[in-house]
Parts: sequence; structure tokens; C-alpha cells
Amino acid sequence: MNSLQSYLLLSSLLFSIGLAGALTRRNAILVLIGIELMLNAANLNFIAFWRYGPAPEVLTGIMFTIFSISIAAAEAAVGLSIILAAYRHSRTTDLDQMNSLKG
Amino acid sequence: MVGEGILKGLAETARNFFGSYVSKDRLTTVQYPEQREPQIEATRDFPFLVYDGADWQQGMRCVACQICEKECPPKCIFIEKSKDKKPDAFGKMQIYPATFNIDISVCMSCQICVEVCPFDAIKMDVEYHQSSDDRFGALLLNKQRLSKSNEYYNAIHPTEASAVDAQRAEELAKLEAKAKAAAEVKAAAEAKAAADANPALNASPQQPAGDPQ
Amino acid sequence: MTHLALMTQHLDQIFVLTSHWLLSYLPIALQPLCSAILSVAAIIIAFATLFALTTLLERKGLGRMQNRYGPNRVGPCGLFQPLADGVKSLTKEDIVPIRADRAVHFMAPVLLVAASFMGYAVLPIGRNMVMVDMNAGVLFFFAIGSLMELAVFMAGWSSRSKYSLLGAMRAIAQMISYEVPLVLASVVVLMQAGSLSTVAIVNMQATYSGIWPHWFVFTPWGFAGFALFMIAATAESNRSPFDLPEGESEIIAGYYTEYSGFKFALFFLGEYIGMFATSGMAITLFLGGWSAPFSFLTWIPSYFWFFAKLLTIISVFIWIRGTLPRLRMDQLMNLAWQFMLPMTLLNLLTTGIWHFMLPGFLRWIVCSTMVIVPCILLGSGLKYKKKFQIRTYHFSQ
Amino acid sequence: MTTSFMILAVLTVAGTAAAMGLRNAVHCVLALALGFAGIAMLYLQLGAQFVGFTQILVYVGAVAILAVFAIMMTHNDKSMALPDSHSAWVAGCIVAVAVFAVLARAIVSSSASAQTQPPQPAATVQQIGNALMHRFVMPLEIMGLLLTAALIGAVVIAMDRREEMK
Amino acid sequence: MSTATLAAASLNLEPANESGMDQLLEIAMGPQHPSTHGVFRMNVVLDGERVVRLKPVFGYLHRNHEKIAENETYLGSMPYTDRLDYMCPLTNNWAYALAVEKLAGIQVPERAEYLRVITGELTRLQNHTCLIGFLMQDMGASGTPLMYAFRQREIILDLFEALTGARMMCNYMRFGGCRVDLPAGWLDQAKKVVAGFPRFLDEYESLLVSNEILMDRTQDVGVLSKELAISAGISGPMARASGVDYDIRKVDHYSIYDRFAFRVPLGSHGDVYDRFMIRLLEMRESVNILQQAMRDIPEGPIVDPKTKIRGFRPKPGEAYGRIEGPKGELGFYLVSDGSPNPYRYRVRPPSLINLTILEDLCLGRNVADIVVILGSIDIVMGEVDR
Repeated sequence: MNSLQSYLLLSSLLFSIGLAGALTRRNAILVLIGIELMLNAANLNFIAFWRYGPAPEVLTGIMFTIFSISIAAAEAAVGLSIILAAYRHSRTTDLDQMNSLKG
Repeated sequence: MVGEGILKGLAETARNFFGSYVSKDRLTTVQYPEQREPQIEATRDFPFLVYDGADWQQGMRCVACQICEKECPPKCIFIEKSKDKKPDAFGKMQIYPATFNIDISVCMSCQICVEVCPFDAIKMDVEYHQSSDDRFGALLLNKQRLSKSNEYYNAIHPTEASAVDAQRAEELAKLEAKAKAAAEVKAAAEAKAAADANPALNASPQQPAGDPQ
Repeated sequence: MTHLALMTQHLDQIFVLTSHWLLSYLPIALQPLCSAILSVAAIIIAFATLFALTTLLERKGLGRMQNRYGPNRVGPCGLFQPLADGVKSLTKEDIVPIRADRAVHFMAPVLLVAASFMGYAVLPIGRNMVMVDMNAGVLFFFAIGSLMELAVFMAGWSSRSKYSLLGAMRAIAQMISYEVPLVLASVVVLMQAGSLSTVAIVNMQATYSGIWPHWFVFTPWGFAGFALFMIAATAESNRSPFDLPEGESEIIAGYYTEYSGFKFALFFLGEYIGMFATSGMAITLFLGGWSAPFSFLTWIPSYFWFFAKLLTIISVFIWIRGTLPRLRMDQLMNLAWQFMLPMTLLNLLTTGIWHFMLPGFLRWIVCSTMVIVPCILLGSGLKYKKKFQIRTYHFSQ
Repeated sequence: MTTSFMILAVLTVAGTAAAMGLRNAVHCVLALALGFAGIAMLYLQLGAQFVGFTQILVYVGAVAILAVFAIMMTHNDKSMALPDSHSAWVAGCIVAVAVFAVLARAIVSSSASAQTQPPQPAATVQQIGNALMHRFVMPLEIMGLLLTAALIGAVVIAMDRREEMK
Repeated sequence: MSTATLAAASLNLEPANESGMDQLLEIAMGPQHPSTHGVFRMNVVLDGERVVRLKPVFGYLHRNHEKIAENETYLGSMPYTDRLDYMCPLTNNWAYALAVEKLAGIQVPERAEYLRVITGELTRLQNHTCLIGFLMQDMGASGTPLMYAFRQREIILDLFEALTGARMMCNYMRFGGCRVDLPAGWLDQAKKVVAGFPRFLDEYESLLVSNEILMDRTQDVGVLSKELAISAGISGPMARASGVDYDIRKVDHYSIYDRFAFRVPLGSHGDVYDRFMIRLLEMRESVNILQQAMRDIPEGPIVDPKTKIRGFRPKPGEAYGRIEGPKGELGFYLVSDGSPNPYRYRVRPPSLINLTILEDLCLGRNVADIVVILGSIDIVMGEVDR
């Protein structure tokens, strides 16, 4: 049987991949995606802890994940629209070039 | 009410759907190779040459006058005159086409050649199965392939052909009458000549009815 | 009499029994796997055959509507036409544009077909004939449906053709917009059935009072929900009059312009399979799934009813396709957001009221009014806003 | 660890790693969709059916498509041809690896994480619904509000200013 | 630089960072495109799906018609005119015959005039039904209206074949009359067809006219203002849909149109729906004319006996003959120098002139609207390119 450990390791690996992406990519959209990935890793943690936790019938982990998914969806929508707005202004999605605060 | 027009349209297509099983008007498709539409008499596609009698070379009406060649808008007719002469349906010695080619890949079936022909020699065919994989050979019709009998002409365009036949018969009759008169004159002349014991030149027959133009 | 009852019952369960019989020869350990393979194979064969039949039916039906015969040359009544089409598409050259993204270009049709077939896992085709009775079956269905958008995008983007891209963009915008009313229209059933399991939903409808079944479509909210669901389903499956993504007179063939041969056929297959799946879901949710329309017809096998209903819906699709011209993009969006969305939300409210009102005549009147009046108002409001009308013309002199 | 877990883990990691590593942004998003689907299947494996399907519906069906749309809309020559080497590329990777090392060390050393799977808990949709409507009704309402706000906010931010001026 | 930026640069459009996130996409609709009505190309610059610029490109079907005619006898170009607007050969014949008759001062016998009116109006019927079918096809109606149109057109084409010998390339009119007289039973057949036509129109109308989708797709789409229609020289149903009261049958009083009571429908909006409706109404008027003509047709000769088929040489001079073709004003301008060939031969094709305003109608509209607008203009490339 799978142990909780394996899920946690996988989730931390996903978190690191997301982090690496968020830190290294220059395209704002991909950075946002990296952040989404980190959120997903956290969600996987919640579900794993719910599953292996002492009181799965309370569904706390599932609830947490559901809310987190909804927030992530909202975040993605707002984040991407901000990127679009920024793109319209500066004609680029390259974060290194979006270096001016002038609006 | 929104949707009314859409429902009306749906009713219309449904009527056509069921109507196609009932009414012949609504299913006009002709299942081509098995069924054919009845031949419409006036139909035309490509020209052919009419001949009288049994032998196409002997009875060819065309006298290689080259009017059609000149008048053909896309210039798809090629005629070469013969060196010698042969008697036509009226018995007159005429030249005939040594070559008569129609390139039906160029022909546009306008039937101007038919209209201008003074000898009723070229008519429009109804044979539309002309497809071939030989682009140059099969679509260049030569004299032999162009020749069709007067009976065939009568079969495909009965009204038009009978009018032509009647006219030709009339001309022939006129001609015969003339020939008879000439023969009588000649006989009389011969008699006279016999009486006069003077050799007479052989009179040539009269010009047949001539150009209708 | 009991003998007859047993026989009809056996006929009803013939596929289930056959499958059990076949599996009984296998070792216990292999049985679940083989059972799954058997069901998948059965579904693929059944619906691929239905696809073949539908293409023929569509062409013949459209033909008849247009006063033609339709295909009637290959085999008796053109019955082998789909076969000939299949052979043709298999033997055709597979052309990939030189600048296309080959991997994505290849994966798009595969993903589309796979995704469209996956939806059948939760569709109860007959009594006890469902692959997986999932607890969240309806959710699964819609989740899988959203995969198709990705496939469409992959096809349109990877072709590197302007028409493909335009088509893909249209398709995605359309599918996302109509997914909202599609899901919201089906939520009313979930509210009433109290379950996301397709089997539970069908079982709930397969009861009778007198001879009448308890199909959800025979309630005001159910009928409105069904109508809205079908409109959204038409748009989801890119059928006429919502076939903008492949509107051939505008953008050639939309996102699959650059596909040929068998991949093109796969798109065709995926689209039809998706249409059957959505129609099957409509049947499951509103038309009582495999249940017979009258209680005295229950002796006819359940799967027969499912396919009969499916074919009826397909025929309506064909009928509509033969009649209506295509909408324009902005009109399509307006319909989704200005008509479908408010109506589905209102329908949710109506369902709630229906749920809490006592059964009786009053409930019917209130709920019907709640559905019909806004529909008419919204419809004429839109018509008024657009200012389109049947015009009268004058003549000179 | 079962084979199915291994397969899913490899699929997910491959998908997400490709999503973060590929050059073409559209490829990234497609790979990401694969990664999201893998995570969803992990949820299913853990017995959280509802969450798994929601994951597919939201992430594959909506977020990935949204990202793709954003990429198409911001598609121009400048942003597509990003050089793959970056001044902070190495640093970023080192940070990520360090984070993973710390986390992994913590997980491996923790005694709590070593426990094996207890019997399958029931998490039917009905239970989730009941929980949402009773214990979690307040968060649910707030979530609804948040989503509405996000919807309006996204529309307002993304709206073309030129259209506004007209 | 991508094609889009190139296009933007070459067209001198607003600079990229002002146009926001929208990028311009240049697509070539045609010459191989399902709805360009032949080999026609529109180079469309799109902003999203909105048309920023549209450039019609034609000439793919150019075959030197006018120069060929100048090297052909007068009669020899008659079959070529069939091929101008191949949907309506008989009106082309008629316009050309009219021009030559004006040039040579030939009188047309009464019966021939009636024959010309009958065939001309039948041509109008079949052209308009087909046009509406094609328009619906462009709108995506899976061919149903088109098939109904073709079913009806087929009946009319059968009449043409029985009379002229060909379904489309009729080559029927001659200078000073027509080529052949009506065959036996033709008139009864035609009367039956014309009597059945209103029923078909009713069917067509119930399928289309009140359809909400159609109204939504066509109303206020491609609006052609009256002023633009007049200044661009638009003619035919297109001008009348914009409210220009201009029907050459009424203006020129050519042939014997004065003898028939018919009305000219006029539109008020000038949009696609008006163009479509005007054509439907015109068909009803054509049915009217046909019924009157078939009732009144006198006996008599069908061709002026004085005109020769061969050796036709009109006196030096020039003439312009025009008729109200189904698509608009179809005119032929001829200059004779006394030889058997025209010195100058020029066609005024309604399709080409009506096509000139395509860009004005399409700017700011959708891709989906372009094809509908193009369809409503009613072009035949044989006539546009000549």
C-alpha cells in the first residue's frame, strides 16, 4: 500500500517544480502557472492528510481543497486579466521588461 | 413571438421530407445511368455531318464550301477540299471534304455552323457520352466519326429533319423537273441535230436550287 | 405468464448475462480487468456502429429534406456507404502542414476521440448496463467534456493555419460559454434527484403513476431544463445552427482545416461521439434514461428504449441542421449570456419553489408561469433590442 | 508504493516539469494540463472522487484554456522568443532544489508521515453537500462572493480601454 | 516580422501599441474558398474577427471576352455572351442583340419581342431563386434552400432546353428576333411552370422570411446607403434595395415592357435582408409579367427577314444597348467601322460594378458577414472578369 510519505514527497516535488518555474520563467503567464502548480501541490497534501488522517469522515481536507480550487480559479482569472492589462500597456509579458511603475 | 419563424421553417423542411416519399414533384432526381430523362427534341451538343443513303462517303452532303469553318466562333472546324469531285444527292458533281475535323474540346455547341450551312450538311447531335481518357485523339472527331445518316438525324430531331427533308425533296423534284425539261429540250435539240446532222455540245445541268441566303 | 416475464427479463439483461457468462470462465483475479475491457469494447463497437449509421441517416435525411435521395449506391439503400467512406479516409494521404507542430497535431484527434468516448463510462445504456456507477457521475461527465476543448485548441493551434486558429478560437469561446448553461440546466435534475449518480437519477425516473413515467421532462422546470440543455448541447457539439467553429462558408472547416485522411475521420468520429454522449446525458437526466415511456411497454428491453430515444434526438438534430442557417459569433454569445444564463438561473429558482410547494395543481401553474413568462419576455426583449422585424416593402408607382 | 501510484507520479512530475521547462509557452500549458490531470487521478486514487473531477473541470477545462487564451492574446514575437538562459535561472533552480531537499528531509524523518493507508473513508457527494450546507456554509457563501468579485474584477481589468472610451 | 505586423506596416494602420492586445491577421479568402462564388479572392485584414481592410482581387477568370469579340463577326460573339453571366444567358443575348439592333437599325417583330420578354423574365426567376439559395448556403443552411432553388431552376432550364436546345448556353437571340419559334406545347408547359411558381415562392418564404436567425444575420448587415449606391453606379436589385427607384424596364421603355403592368419593389434600409426580400418580391412581379406575356403573345414571324446571318455589316457608328438584367444594368457598347467585326466592343457588367462597394459594406463587420454581404451582391465571376 502507498504510504502517506510517498504522497507527501510527490507533493513537495511538485511544489519545488512550481517554485523553480515561478523563479526562472520570464513569461508572466508561466510564472502564474508555476504558482498554480504550487497551490496544487498543497491541495494534494490536504487530500493525502485527509485520507490518512484520524478523522476522515469530517471531510475537512476535502473542504479545504474545494475552497482552495475555487480560490485558485479566481486567482487565475484575475491574474491572467492583470497580465493582459499589463501586456496591453507594455506590449510584453516578459517580467524582466515590465520594470517600470509608470502606468 | 420568438421562435415562430424557426418553427415555420422546421415545418417546411418536414413537409419536404415526407413529401419526398409521396410526391414526384418533390423528388426530381433522376437516377442517371439506369434512368434517363426523355430526350428533349431541341437539345444540341456537338455537330455532325449528315449523309444520304447507305454509304457515308458516297452520300455526304458536305461540299467543303468552308462557310462553317469561317463562321465558327471558336474556330474548331478544319476542312480540306478534295482534288476530285463526286456527284451529290442531286446528281451534281461537287468537290467533297478530303478532311473534315471538329475539335469538340474547343467546340462550344453554339450551332452557328448549322445556321450558316447552305447544304443542310451539318447538324447538331445529341450524343453526350463523349468522355474519354485520350484528350487529344478522342476529342478530335474526323470525317468518319462525324458522319451520321439522315435516318439518325430524323430520329433525333424529327420535326427539324422532316422539314429539311421536305425542302430537299422539293428541290430535288424541281431539279428533276428541270432536268426532264432539259432532257426534253435536249431530246428536241438532238432530234433537231439529227435532223441538222450537226454535232451538239453536251449541255451541263442547271445549278441546283442554290444558296438560300 | 411468469415464464413470459422471465423471458422478457432475460432479454432485457441479455448483455449483462452474456458478460457474466463469459467472465465466469476466467480466473477471479482477471475478472475485473476483463469486465472493464469487455464493457469498453462493447461501448466502442456499439457507438462506432451508431456513428456509421448516423452519418448515413444524416445524409439520407438531409437528402430527403432537400428533395434528393442521399447516398443509395453502395450496398442496399446505400447501407455500406459509411464503410466506403471509412475505407476512403483510411487510404487517403495523411497530409501534415510543413510548419505544423507535428506531435500536437497528431495528438489532437486522438485526445478528442478518447475524451468523447470516456463520457460513456457513466451513461446507463440499459438496466444494470453502466460501466461505472460513479458517485459523482454527472460531474465526471462534464469534467471529461471539458477535455474536448483542449483537443480542439490543440488541433487549431498546431495546424499553424489562420483558418484553423480562427476556428479553434471560435470553438473554445463557444464551448466555454455554453458549458455554463449546460451545467446549470442539468443542476435542476441533481437538485431534485439529490444525487450526482446517473444510475440513481434514472432509477428515480423509472417509476410510474398509472401508465405515465416520472420523467423529469414532464415537469415545468424539467421541460425548461431539457430545452435549455438541448440548446446548449447543440452548441457544445458544434451542430448547426451553432456550427460556427467549422462554418465552411466562412472559415473552411475551422480547427480541422489542415487535417486529412484518417485524422479528419477521427475528428468527425469524435464530434459525433460527443454529440451522442451529450444526447445520452440529456436522456439520462430528463428523459428517464432507459425507462419505457409507458408502464405497459416495460417488457421491451431497456437498451432498446435508450437507443430509440437517442435516435429520436439525433433525428431532431438532423432536422434542425437541414433547416436553419448559422448564427454569427456575437449572436451566439448574446444567446448564451443574455438568454440561456438568465433562463437557467431562473429555472434553478423554479425548481427550488417546486421542491418546497405541495404537490398539486397550484404548483404546476406557479412553476409553469415562472418558466414561460420570463422566456417570452426575455425573447421579445432581445428581439426588441435587436430591432429585427419582418418588413413591409413599398413599390414605386 | 503501488504501480498505479508510480505511473501517476511519473506522469504528473513529467507533465509539470515539462510545463516549467519547455520553451514554447503553448507546449508548456498543454504539458501542464497533463500534470493537472495526473494530480486529479491521484485524488481519485486517494478516494476523493468529487475533488478529482472538480480538479479536471477547473484546471484542465478552465485554467489551462484560460492560460492558452492569454498566451494567444499576448502572442507576439518578443515574448515568444524568450532566451532560455536567464540570469537567475541557476539561482532559481538551486533555491527550488534546496526547498525540495528540506521538505523531503522533514517528510522522511517525520514519524507521522510513515503511516500506511487506513480503510477507505466514505466521501460521497451527498456527504460533501451536507458538509457544505451545514458546517461550511459560511465559507461557501464567502467563496461565492469572492468568485463574483473575481469575475467582475477580471472583466473590468481585461476590458479593452478603447471600447470603454467609445 | 510576422505577416500581421507586415500587413499593419504596409497598410499604415495605427501603431501596434495603440491597438492594444489586438493583432491584425491577414487572410486570403479565396481563390480556393467555399463561398467566394467562383475564383475570387478577398484579401482581408482582420482585427480579431472584425474586418479592418478588404481588398478584392479578381481576374482569375479573365478570358479576353471583349478582344475576342472584336475579332469575331457580330453573330460570332453571340454565343460568347452566354458565357458572361452563365446563370442568365438569355438576358445577355438580349442586351447584345439590342445593342446590335440599335447599331444597325433593325426592327424586331412583335412575336420575337414577346419571346424575349418571356425568356428574359424566366431567366430573372431562375437567377433570383438561385441567388437566394446561394445566400442561404453562405449563411450555413446546409444547402436546403439551395436545393429547393435548384429544383425549381431545373424546371425552368428544361423549358430553356426545349426552346433553345441548351440549358445554359442558349445562344437564342438573333439580330432582329430570335433563332427558333416555340416548339409545340412549349407555351402550355411554361404556363404551368409559371402558375406553379408562386406556390414555390410561398414555400420559400415560409422557410426563410420570418426566420429569426436569418433576420438577425441579415438585418442591418452590409448597409448600402442610397447616396453611395447612386454615386457608385450600383444598379439592379441592389440599388433598389437601397431605395433607388431605378429599373431600366421602366426608365428606358425598351422592348415591350410598357405593355405589362408590373411594380418595382423598393427597399428602405439597403441591408442584406432588403436585397434578399427585393429579389423575392421581384420574382412575384416577374411571374406577373410572364402571365401577361404568355396570355398576349401574338402569332407572326420571329425574326426580321431583312437581317442576314452571313455577311452582316452594320453601317459605321456606335450604339449602347442596355437592359435590366437580373443582376443589374447590363449594357453592350459597340462601335462599327463598317466591317463584319465590331471596331470596339465593351460590356458593362452589373456584377463588376456592384462589386466595387464590397469593401465599404464589409468594413467593421465580421468574417461571417463578409460572405453574406458578398452573397447578397450577387456576382458571377464570368461576368466580373470577362
